[in-house]
Amino acid sequence: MRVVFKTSYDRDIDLHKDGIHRARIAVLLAVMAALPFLVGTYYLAEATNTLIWALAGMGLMVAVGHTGQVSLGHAAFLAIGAYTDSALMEAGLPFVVSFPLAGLATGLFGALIAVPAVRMSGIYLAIATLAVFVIVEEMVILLEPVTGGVGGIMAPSISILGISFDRYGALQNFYWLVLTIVALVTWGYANLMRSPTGRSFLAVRDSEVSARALGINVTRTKALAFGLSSGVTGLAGALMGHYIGFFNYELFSIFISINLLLVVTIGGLGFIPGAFLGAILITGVPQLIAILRDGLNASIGLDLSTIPGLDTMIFSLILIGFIIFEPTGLYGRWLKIRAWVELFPLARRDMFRRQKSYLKTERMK
Amino acid sequence: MTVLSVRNLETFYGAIMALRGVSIDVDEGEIVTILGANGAGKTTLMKTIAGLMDPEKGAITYKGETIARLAPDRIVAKGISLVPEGREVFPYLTIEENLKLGAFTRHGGQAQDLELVYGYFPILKERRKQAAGFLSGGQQQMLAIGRGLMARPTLMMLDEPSLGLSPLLTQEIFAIIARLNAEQGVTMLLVEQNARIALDTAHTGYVLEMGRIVMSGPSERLKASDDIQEFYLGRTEATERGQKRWKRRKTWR
Amino acid sequence: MSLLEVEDLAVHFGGVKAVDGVSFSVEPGEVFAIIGPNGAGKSTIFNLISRIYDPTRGAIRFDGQDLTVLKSHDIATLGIARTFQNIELFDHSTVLDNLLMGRHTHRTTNFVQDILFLPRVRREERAHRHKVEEVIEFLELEAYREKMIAGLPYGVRKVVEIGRALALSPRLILLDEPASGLSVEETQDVAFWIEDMRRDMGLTVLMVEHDMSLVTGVCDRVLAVANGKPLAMGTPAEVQAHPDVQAAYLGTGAAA
Amino acid sequence: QTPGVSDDEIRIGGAHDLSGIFAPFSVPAVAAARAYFDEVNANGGVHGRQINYIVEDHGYQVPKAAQAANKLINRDQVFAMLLNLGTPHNLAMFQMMEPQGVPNVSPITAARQMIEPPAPWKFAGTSSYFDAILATTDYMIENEGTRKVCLMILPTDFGKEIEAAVHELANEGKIELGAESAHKPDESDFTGALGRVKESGCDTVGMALGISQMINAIATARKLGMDDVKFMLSSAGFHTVVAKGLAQQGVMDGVYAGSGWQDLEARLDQPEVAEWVASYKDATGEDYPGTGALLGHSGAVIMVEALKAAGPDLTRENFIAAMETLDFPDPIAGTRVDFSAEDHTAADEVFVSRIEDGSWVLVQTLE
Amino acid sequence: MELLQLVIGGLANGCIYGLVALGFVLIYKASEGVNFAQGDMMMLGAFVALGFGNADQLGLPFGLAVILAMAVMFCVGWGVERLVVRQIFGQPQFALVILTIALGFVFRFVAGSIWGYTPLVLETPFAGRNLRAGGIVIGLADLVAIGATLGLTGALWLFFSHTRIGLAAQAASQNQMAAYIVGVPVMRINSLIWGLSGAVATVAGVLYATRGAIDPNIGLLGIKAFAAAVIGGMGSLPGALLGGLIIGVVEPIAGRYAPGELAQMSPYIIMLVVLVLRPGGLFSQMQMKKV
Ligand SMILES: Nc1ncnc2c1ncn2[C@@H]1O[C@H](COP(=O)(O)OP(=O)(O)OP(=O)(O)O)[C@@H](O)[C@H]1O
Ligand SMILES: Nc1ncnc2c1ncn2[C@@H]1O[C@H](COP(=O)(O)OP(=O)(O)OP(=O)(O)O)[C@@H](O)[C@H]1O
Ligand SMILES: CC(C)C[C@H](N)C(=O)O
Ligand SMILES: [Mg+2]
Ligand SMILES: [Mg+2]
Repeated sequence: MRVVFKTSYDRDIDLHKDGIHRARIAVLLAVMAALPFLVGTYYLAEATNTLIWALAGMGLMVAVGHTGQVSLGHAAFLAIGAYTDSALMEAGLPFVVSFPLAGLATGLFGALIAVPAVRMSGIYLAIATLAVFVIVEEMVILLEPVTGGVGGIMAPSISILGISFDRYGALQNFYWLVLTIVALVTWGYANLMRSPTGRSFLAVRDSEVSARALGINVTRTKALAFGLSSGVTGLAGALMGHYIGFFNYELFSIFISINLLLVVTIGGLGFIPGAFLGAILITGVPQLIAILRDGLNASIGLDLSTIPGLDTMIFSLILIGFIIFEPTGLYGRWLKIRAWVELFPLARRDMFRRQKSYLKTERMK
Repeated sequence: MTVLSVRNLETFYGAIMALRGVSIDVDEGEIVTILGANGAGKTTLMKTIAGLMDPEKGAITYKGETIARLAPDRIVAKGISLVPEGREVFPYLTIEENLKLGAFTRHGGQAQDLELVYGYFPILKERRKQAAGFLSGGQQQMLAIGRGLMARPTLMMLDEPSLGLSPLLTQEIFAIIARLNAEQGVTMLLVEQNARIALDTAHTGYVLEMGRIVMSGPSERLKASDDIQEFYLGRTEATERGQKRWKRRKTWR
Repeated sequence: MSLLEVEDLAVHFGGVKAVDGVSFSVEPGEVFAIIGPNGAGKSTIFNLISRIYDPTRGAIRFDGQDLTVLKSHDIATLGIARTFQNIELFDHSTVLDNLLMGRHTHRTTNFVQDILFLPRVRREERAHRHKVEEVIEFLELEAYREKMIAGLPYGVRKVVEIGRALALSPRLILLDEPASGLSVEETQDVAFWIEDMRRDMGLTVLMVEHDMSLVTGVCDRVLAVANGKPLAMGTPAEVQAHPDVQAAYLGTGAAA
Repeated sequence: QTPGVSDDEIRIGGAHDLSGIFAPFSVPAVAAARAYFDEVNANGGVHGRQINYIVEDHGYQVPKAAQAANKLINRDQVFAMLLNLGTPHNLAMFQMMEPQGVPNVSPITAARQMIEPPAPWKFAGTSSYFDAILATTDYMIENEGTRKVCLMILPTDFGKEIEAAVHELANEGKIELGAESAHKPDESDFTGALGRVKESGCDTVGMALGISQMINAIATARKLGMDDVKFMLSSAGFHTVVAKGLAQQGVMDGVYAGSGWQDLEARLDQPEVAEWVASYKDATGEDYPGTGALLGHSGAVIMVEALKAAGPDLTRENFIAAMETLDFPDPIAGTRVDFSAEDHTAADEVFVSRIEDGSWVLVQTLE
Repeated sequence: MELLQLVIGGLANGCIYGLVALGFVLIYKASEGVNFAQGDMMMLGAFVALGFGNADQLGLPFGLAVILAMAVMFCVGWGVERLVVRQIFGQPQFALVILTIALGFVFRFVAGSIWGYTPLVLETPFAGRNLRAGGIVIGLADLVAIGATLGLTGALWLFFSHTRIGLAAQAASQNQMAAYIVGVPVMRINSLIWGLSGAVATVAGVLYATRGAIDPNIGLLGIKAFAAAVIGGMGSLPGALLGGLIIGVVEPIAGRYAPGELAQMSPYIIMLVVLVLRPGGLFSQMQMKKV
């Protein structure tokens, strides 16, 4: 195991615990930035899609992972982000203005509904947000002049300083745009988590009484977290709108909310990398299954696609497998693997065995 | 006769090894106490015996039967009951329901035992229809002990029974322990921070440090040991106010 | 003027009169203990001061300020920190983060600055960490700095609770049974810490404790309560000698 | 080099709902299309090329449909798309199909956007919901004395199309409009909406709900004694199970549907139909091919016919040109497939059917 | 009069929500877990009953078919706990949510593979039979739904409040470790409860099926039933029923009298209002922690 000697407080404050860590992030970023030169359209489009899901996942993560506010309504925030951005662009604003405004508007909306909702927790909040989702869905249908109603709208094409960032016209540029936004949000998110604001989120999640006793205004903290969460999700919604190009209210279905929950929990609740792992899983694995299925058909003539729904079923079994294997999320497993590698050859199998654990009621707050 | 024998027990929390080869013997009708500093592994030992945690290695035999890795409810059914650290009452059930659940593995004779427990702790009777979650810390501790008694165990394990109890109640609890042991022959395995009263009540003691047994013997002998006096009984000279603070190294380390 | 004044305080839960007409005042720099049988209402008095409960009647003043009109998160801002009898730490954070959370009232940055991590945030963060390291050193928690609370033994958690309260740099600290679950040796440490809090940090201490050796060792004055009502008040020796206190609380072997 | 075409293979793609709420349409459609392709492949394929139908499941989720399109077009390089389900899903995929002009054949949705605005690569299978309802309402005005129409719809594009058709007729003054109510896919009690229908005195209700919902709603109406109200369903309700289900509930009279194909049951005595039903049963183990199977089959037939007509030198241009020349009867659907450069809809007929004795009975065919 | 008619229809419909909600509450009461596959268990139960009862399938008498289906679904619930849910015992509740979302897909796949995706109609003796009394029409199926729901709610309530196992199940949900300490076989009780919820889901499924056709996706109803259970105060059996009834009654009344889109939103608006006023549901089971 590498031991880091801490010689100043900055060691703890910095985002990266040492130079190696920093270098790793830099390499990752460089590879991501060079991706358009390395892979073809299919993979580039999938990568873009995954990044957008990771962004939405980070949004939900703030609420679920850091303040313990479960939401089944985040599809509504995706919708608000997408429609606001499109409407503002239609009204003539450039993307660089409309995009942050879309995030801001969604964030404000989220914070607004969080104020009455902060007294709820767990499943109660989940259902309240579900109700909000349905109401937003109806509003989308009603506000036909802006949203196109049931018929839907085409997302406007993005151009910045005369350069096209259109998803279908200039996928590479669009990818870089998404990558930049995701990188910036990740950076901000990481900053948040090493700052007093981020710590107050964790405090509120683990013990509201203690948080109050330390002077943390629980209501405001929760509303802020929910607002940030919906704001980031709104940004993802705007990007998703541009990515798909055409959308109506059916894009933002309850299944999207559920998928987002899968992203944050399978990835690892409360860990930023978890949002990325979860997004890769949710967007990548179904594609992988499809590709393997085609491969089986082509190589040994075993045609699994004749069984309807098998792809989804296999994906579900993979989910079940993952959650049994690592109930606290993929990121936790990743940490264990890393510990094993770092300890090598000293690690013992029994060190990673799961000890029995027990739950207590969560009805006491 | 040895009712409980633990051999070379190793228990992990993930990668953390909390018990590093612990062996103890508890004889029938005996009161055995386990002393040890914070984080020594006392609670882990109790939980492993009770089946709440799985040991990685080692053997636990109770009346000649291997009980390691059995489900906890099966171990209770064999007559071992645990009063856990930190109360662990059922907060939404009434006090009476909590106590009745203590007798879950038994059939009959509950009413009489209920009165016995109420006799020990009158406040519980007064509050018996109230949810246990609103009791004060000490009252919850009484409830946890009462619940343990309701099982009428043959081996009773108590993890810091005096935690949060008033001095008066602490004395009472230990009196109850001694009486149950003397009158009904209940074997007791006791973890306690109040070493003085624990050693006064127990017949035998073990000292657990860093997951290992470092010392054992009859209580009288332990009480006489310098280390025990210094670290567990708090020789009075050392605590006098204004005295220079220094720590003597424990000789078994 | 007294730092904390409690006057005819009472709170009832349904039929239970948990606290029923308790008055006392704590002077600056004093170590004041509340003792009493289980269920006497000691923790409830703490909960009233930290505004977790609304009193049925009575007044609580801190430094002249009426606490009953404040919200529970305002209490810490005034400089009152507390620990909990049953340990209420942030289980899924490290010891260091728990202590840093104790610094919340001293932050001056807002969330936008935090997200951008402006130099000012870093500067403040360094100061917080400096203070927290002092606390860690004081309580000898170095070995546990990066450990998750969830895996710590009971005794260490008790100490972390004290540390989190100290990180707040309070004027008044409320300790609810700081020594319960600690060995004799560790209890002695607590005694020394309380001494130092008062002497070196200029803190006022209000504590609830059942360990009479600790109470007699460090307290200036003691209030004994039973059934929500005051029983006796005075120096530790006076209170211990009080026959009602002996009967209701200490029992025969009063020396313990 | 035409994408998806090699010397011995043609890759066709499709994004379907095989696990979501519209699986009742997609699953049999895909099964029927596959069965047909298997038959064609077994007989040597088209111009020596085997048809490889690559099927993706989007579970009625638009983002997954976009992913499916990305895979099919950019990775698998399919030649054309067949039987893509869902209006928003198709429209999302159009974004990627348009630049390459990937032909979209017989999408499973009768929304007008499938051929509007017109583009060479867009082809629809049957007449739109809109046209079907226009024609059916006309029929009902003529023959059933329909004067006032109420609407009970899901707010989806197909619900909206039905609404639009009825509104258009009302604007023309042919009918009066009564109460209109929108519903959710998970609603299961229609007493309230029917109360409004009753109050506004409609003699006919245009209905575009889920299948189970329609059975439920019509049965409830009969239960409430609304015996003289007629129900008009679109192709989405023109399903064998609706007839059977209503028979179980003891009600069926006065339920009409307008659609772009004919129900199978009455035509089982026709040899082609009987043969196909038997082979479908063999291939899938299902008792009876439903609406989805019928649509899937006719889509596959169109695809194969066009591939044949395009000749061995297959490009998208000559495929589209070939599509535009197709003109043949489809005995299974009971329609005539005829495309032209102006007309990108396969079958332009509208069939009005009525439930009698637990079966759909054709009452009129309109061009 | 019309209002009464609406209320009666709504009550019957609400009972079906309530029945599905009972399944949620059962599992919640025993483990504080939420089974997102509850709606799909209802769907599967309906299909199993159809498989036993319909003339073109096994063709058993209706009553027998339902009882057999309940037995089969008891085993399914029990088996799911034994084989899958147990693997994540003691893990954060979120794990169960993911697990059951995935299980829902598996159930749908199983039903689709066996019975196909085309809607099917369950043959019941009471379909289409109505009773009339003074201008009010009540479907026989509605009466059966109301009766079955009341009966089941009562029986389950008795089970939880008056039996040893019921009490033990509640104890297990509040503190698994303590329940084990007093000798409660927590896992075995969980299996039992999952089995029970499978059986209850079957009744709900059969009653749902009387109102139209069933296909593998009818489990979607579970979401609304879950909402019903939550606004009732998850963990309270009468609360679940009440929650179901509220949604059931609001739907037709709003459908009748509320303007336009408001009708569809109204159940959700009611949910929101209930939760804002009572953040723990109507029969709130939340308490402030004593510190
Ligand atoms: N959940 C856990 N995860 C990781 N490590 C743990 C966990 N629980 C306990 N430990 C570790 O196991 C060791 C033994 O802990 P245990 O609780 O048994 O001590 P103890 O002797 O009972 O202490 P105390 O007197 O404070 O109760 C400690 O070092 C502790 O850090
Ligand atoms: N929220 C509440 N609801 C109902 N009763 C309560 C509540 N809080 C406290 N009580 C009751 O008030 C009484 C006093 O409780 P408190 O916790 O203050 O006791 P304590 O003096 O701290 O006792 P201990 O020494 O056991 O901790 C107890 O009888 C308790 O049951
Ligand atoms: C298949 C049709 C009945 C409905 C169609 N899928 C739509 O979304 O519009
Ligand atoms: Mg311990
Ligand atoms: Mg207390």
